[in-house]
Amino acid sequence: MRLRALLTLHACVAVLACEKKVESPAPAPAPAAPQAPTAAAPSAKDVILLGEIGSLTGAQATFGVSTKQGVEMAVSEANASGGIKGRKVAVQVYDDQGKPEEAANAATRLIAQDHVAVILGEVASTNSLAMAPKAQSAHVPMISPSSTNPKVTEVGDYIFRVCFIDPFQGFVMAKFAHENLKVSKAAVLKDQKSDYSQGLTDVFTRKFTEMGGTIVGVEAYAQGDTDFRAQLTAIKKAKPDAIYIPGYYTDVGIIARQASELGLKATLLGGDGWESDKLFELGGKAVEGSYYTNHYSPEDPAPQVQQFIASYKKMFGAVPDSLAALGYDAARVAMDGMKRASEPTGASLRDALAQTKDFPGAAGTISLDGARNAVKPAVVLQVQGGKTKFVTTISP
Amino acid sequence: MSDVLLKADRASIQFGGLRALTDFSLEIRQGDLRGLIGPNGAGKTTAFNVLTGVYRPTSGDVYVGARRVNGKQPHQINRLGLARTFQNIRLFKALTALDNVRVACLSDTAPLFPVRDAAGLGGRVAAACNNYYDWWRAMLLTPGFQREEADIERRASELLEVMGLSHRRDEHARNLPYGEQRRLEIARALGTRPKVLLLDEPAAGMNTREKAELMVLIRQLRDRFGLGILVIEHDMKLVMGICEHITVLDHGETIATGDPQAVRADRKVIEAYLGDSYLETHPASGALA
Amino acid sequence: MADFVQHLINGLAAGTIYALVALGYTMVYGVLQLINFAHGDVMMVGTFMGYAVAKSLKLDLHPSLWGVLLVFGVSMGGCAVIGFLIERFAYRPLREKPRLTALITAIGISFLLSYGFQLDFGFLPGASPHAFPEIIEPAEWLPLFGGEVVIRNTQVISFLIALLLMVGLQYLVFRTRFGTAMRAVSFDHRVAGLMGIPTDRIIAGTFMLGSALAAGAGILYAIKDTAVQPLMGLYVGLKAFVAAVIGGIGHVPGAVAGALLLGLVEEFVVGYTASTWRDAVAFGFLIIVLLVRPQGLFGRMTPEKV
Amino acid sequence: MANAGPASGSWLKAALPLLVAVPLLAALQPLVSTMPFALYISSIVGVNIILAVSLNIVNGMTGQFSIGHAGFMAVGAYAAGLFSLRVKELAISGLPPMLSDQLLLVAALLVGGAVAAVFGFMVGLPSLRLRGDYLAIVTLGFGEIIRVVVQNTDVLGRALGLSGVPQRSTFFMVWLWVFAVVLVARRVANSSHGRSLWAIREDEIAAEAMGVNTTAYKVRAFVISAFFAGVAGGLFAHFVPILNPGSFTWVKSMEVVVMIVAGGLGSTTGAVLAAVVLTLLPEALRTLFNQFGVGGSSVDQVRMPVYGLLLVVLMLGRPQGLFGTTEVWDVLPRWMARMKKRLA
Repeated sequence: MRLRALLTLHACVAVLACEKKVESPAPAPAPAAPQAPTAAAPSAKDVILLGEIGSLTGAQATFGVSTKQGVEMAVSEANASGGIKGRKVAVQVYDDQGKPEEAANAATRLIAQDHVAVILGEVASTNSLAMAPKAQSAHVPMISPSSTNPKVTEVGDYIFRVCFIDPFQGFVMAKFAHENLKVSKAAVLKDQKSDYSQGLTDVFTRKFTEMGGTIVGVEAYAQGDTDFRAQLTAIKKAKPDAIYIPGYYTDVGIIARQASELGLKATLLGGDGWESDKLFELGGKAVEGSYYTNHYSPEDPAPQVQQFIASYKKMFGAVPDSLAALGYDAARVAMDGMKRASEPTGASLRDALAQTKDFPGAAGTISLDGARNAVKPAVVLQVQGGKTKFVTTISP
Repeated sequence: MSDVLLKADRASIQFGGLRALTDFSLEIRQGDLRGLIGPNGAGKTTAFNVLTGVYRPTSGDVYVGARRVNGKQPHQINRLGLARTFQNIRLFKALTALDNVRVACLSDTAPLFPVRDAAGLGGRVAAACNNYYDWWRAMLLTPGFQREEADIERRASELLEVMGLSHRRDEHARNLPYGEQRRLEIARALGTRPKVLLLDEPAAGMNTREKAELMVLIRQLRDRFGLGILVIEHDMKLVMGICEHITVLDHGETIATGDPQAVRADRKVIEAYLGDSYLETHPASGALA
Repeated sequence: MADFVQHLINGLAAGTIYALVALGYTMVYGVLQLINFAHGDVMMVGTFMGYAVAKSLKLDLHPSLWGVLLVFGVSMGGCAVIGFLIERFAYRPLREKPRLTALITAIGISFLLSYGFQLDFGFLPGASPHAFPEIIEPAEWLPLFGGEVVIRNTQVISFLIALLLMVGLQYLVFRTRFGTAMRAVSFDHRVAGLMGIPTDRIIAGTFMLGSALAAGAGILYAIKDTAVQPLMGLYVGLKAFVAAVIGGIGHVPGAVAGALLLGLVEEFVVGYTASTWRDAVAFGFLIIVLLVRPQGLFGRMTPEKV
Repeated sequence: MANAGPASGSWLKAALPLLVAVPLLAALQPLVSTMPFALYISSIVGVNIILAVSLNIVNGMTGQFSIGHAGFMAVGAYAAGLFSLRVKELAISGLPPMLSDQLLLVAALLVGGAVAAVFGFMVGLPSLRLRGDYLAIVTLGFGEIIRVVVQNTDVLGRALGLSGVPQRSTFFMVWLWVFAVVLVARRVANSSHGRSLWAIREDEIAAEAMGVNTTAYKVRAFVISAFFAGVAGGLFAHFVPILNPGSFTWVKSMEVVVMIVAGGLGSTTGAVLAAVVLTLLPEALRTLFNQFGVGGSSVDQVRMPVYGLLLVVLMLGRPQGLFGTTEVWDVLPRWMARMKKRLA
């Protein structure tokens, strides 16, 4: 029997081997990652390949899809204007189903199998953190369009991002609430299941108290819950002027309804997770008059923004949300770096990207600081009549 | 006069209001071959279940050897030397005949630590270690373990041979003919090294020839393994044939005990079996079987 | 004080929904000793049916009693059919097989429904939640503490409906011939069959009844929490099952009591202690109950036949 | 099958499989490690095999039904991960770094397994005393509770996840454990002790009457299963850069259940094959779809519903799964014979 057990083992290994053959288009296996940048691979000769990873399935699929469309548009524009140094640009997209291990897997694929020059993604910080070490150790630059957790770019010098980070976003809302809205007592309702929500909560509570406000209560829920009355009742007892809900639109809408149902008069505040038309469907009248911080506003008069919106409408027949804008920016920053770099891959691309300064992005002007984070203003939007209205811009 | 191996002392059990067994008493010594009879629903199998610990008696006591076993787990009672077969055959159908017996043959192997009191924490831990110790040896397939397994297999095949099932060794229990399944159950029961063997209608569904063989076989088992045997049986002929002593149950009550002749002559027994009308028509009774 | 009362009301409201779902679990378990894992997902399907009807009738814009009745009618009827189909084609063939096979099938169906409905192909709703139209004009009833505490008409209505259904069920089980048959089947469906009871029909009936109940519960749930999404069945289903076990599975009033209890416990744990532990409450409660009183608060242990 | 060896046992017989396996894996190691993607896939496959085979000890052989295997995987993953984080900087003196890393990894895996085993005991004891289907619910609940605990504990990285665990896992290590779990499963199954597990699955009351302490055996099987789930988690933690509660939901548990049901409850090799196929198939399809330009994501979308359907169809059509309780080598010869006949 033991011999046979061995045979099956053989079988498994065999399966793996041929599986590998099927999958890898490259004739020679890629050299062991660290030293040699993957530019050596033939597939990158005629065309420059960008890799993108996002969650195209699951509850927050809209994020992944918007980002993908933004990237696609940037690429097609680049090709229309003659590509980069005469070379066409293509993008290889993988779905990670919102799972970190799948994100890591996809990153490995893009590096080892598709030999991409740069990796774009992910939206969720957890998944970006799963990808980053792979990119770092393979010396493939990675640009996250919208992972706002500080840890992401701390992984290494090959990891960049084109969005602001949680501390800034939390600070912005705290500042806005305290100065513009004159809020003195705020409560927080955070999403226990999301790192993003945790991060914003920590920063907001800290900043808000520093500014002299008081946090009268922090309650938590878990993504996918539909009954928030217990938490809201507890919050109501604390009588806050405003409730900060750094969650995703899927929950926020329902929360808003139940809040108004329980007779909570406090203003609702949120972060970029609110960004989706679904918010208005789910929240209805209840979200009217709420504020949330975001990366950009379609109403921003800046030319590059309006031009972006126009062509996006032409291509996808919809007004782009901020994730589309960030995806667009990430791709363009990457290609801009390639234009400036001697070799559009590896270390030279990394250095070029690090130089990025005052790049006119759709979601604000991007300058990357020493920590490879974008330094850029955030906008505050208000929900009015079933759509968002630009209120103000707050700079670092 | 050898000492008592199994003793029921006025054991009774109730389900809700129903008194399934009332003041059931009996003693089994080495070499005894006793019968437990009674019409359907008389509580024979219930009596077995009380003896083997499937049910806990609501009053009265059951002793195996000198130990009082009320409320002990069936597997504990079995380890004390009491094995049984089932009226509705309960073999491990997907296992081979041999494996059915192997499971039974698996006695508690030499422990890693000697456990004096299993009550104390130390005892518990040691016991746990012993349990897993068996499995570690199984996983590592230590030579000692290999030997044990070999012995177990040898014993199992011997028992199969005794019960005339050697030719079925590697067949799945479910594929055996009815009679052989009954015999396999006995083989399995013997695997646990019992002192007392409880047979629940061992001859059910057998033809007269098989029954005759079985009678002989049961006697042989008793002598060969030095057992005390208690048999539930419907077939008067068989019971009267092999049992030196018979207990008769009706509606959970013991209505008669004694040697076959006495029981055969007992009015209550005849009533129970044939209804009292029989007596009026045959005043000269004692013509049972 | 006000918030305490408010919590009480919220807890009861939540418990009411659990109760309606738990009833279905308990009934099916009663007759088949099968945990109908798919029960919660049948509820979800029913809710989406109601959603479709309400949408197409634009009930949120011009609500009408008939419309509401239609919503309930369609979803409950539809689910009765689904329940029948599931029983007929998935469970009945396995009735004589080991219980495990039926359990696995149930889990399979649950998976198929809850994840099938997340596909965004064609008519399927997709993963993200939808706002459920306000088919009953939400209004506040009897404001206490000067409007501090809010009791919604919807909450009261669903509470009454739940009680009504429970009493009806109790009557059905203990006063009608169908109920007698049900109990006979639950005792031993083979013997019941021999006694000339149309076992299959009784079991099918039980499933349809349970599924219809679930659908009703689903609609009330959607009205209460204002949204429908494909995974709603999974969570509510599990909670309801826990409630049924706590109350003693197979025991009708027990299920309701367990459900209300669970609803309140969850509410107060979240309201007065760390809300971050919410999801652990139900199952922690379950494990404790299993440790202390495995047969549930009202259930009885039945000795296995030998 | 080796029901019992020759009368005189020998250590050779005990050690033989390892003597064959270790060199084999050592030989493959350098080959695979040059192909990062193959390495990743083989690791995932390996982990899934370990999960499937270990779960099969409880659900297949003993006939209980646990659907919270991911919970134990999570416990193992976090325990092992934390351990490795603590000893990250350490190195065993007098050993080449590579070797000392691997030894530390083994230590971490054992820690993960042990902790998971303890949890297995705590969850198993109450529910295994009760009727089968309670276990299903309790294990399911256990998974949920683990998730909540992780989200509330800073040391475990909360919702963001635990990152920075040294990525020490190697092809050799993963498949050595795969090999170990298969070997253990087979040896236990064939020993008289293992036969008692089958006996419990077949007829609990009869098993009791034959002196089998059914509760103890069930718990024991459960603990061992949990141990290997923990090891699998530990390995997972050492090749996935970040540990996140989202990786250990009950969906993961269900994947494993599907594997063993498809492979045949009770068949170790069946579990192995099913694990391999069900892990590689989506990957292969995704690659295929991507090459034909169809959105590979649709594969992942339909995966779950298809699993559900698979369970139902299997139960209705072929409840014994691919191999029932038999092993490949019991089936293959017969099957080949039939093929021959058909061809002739």
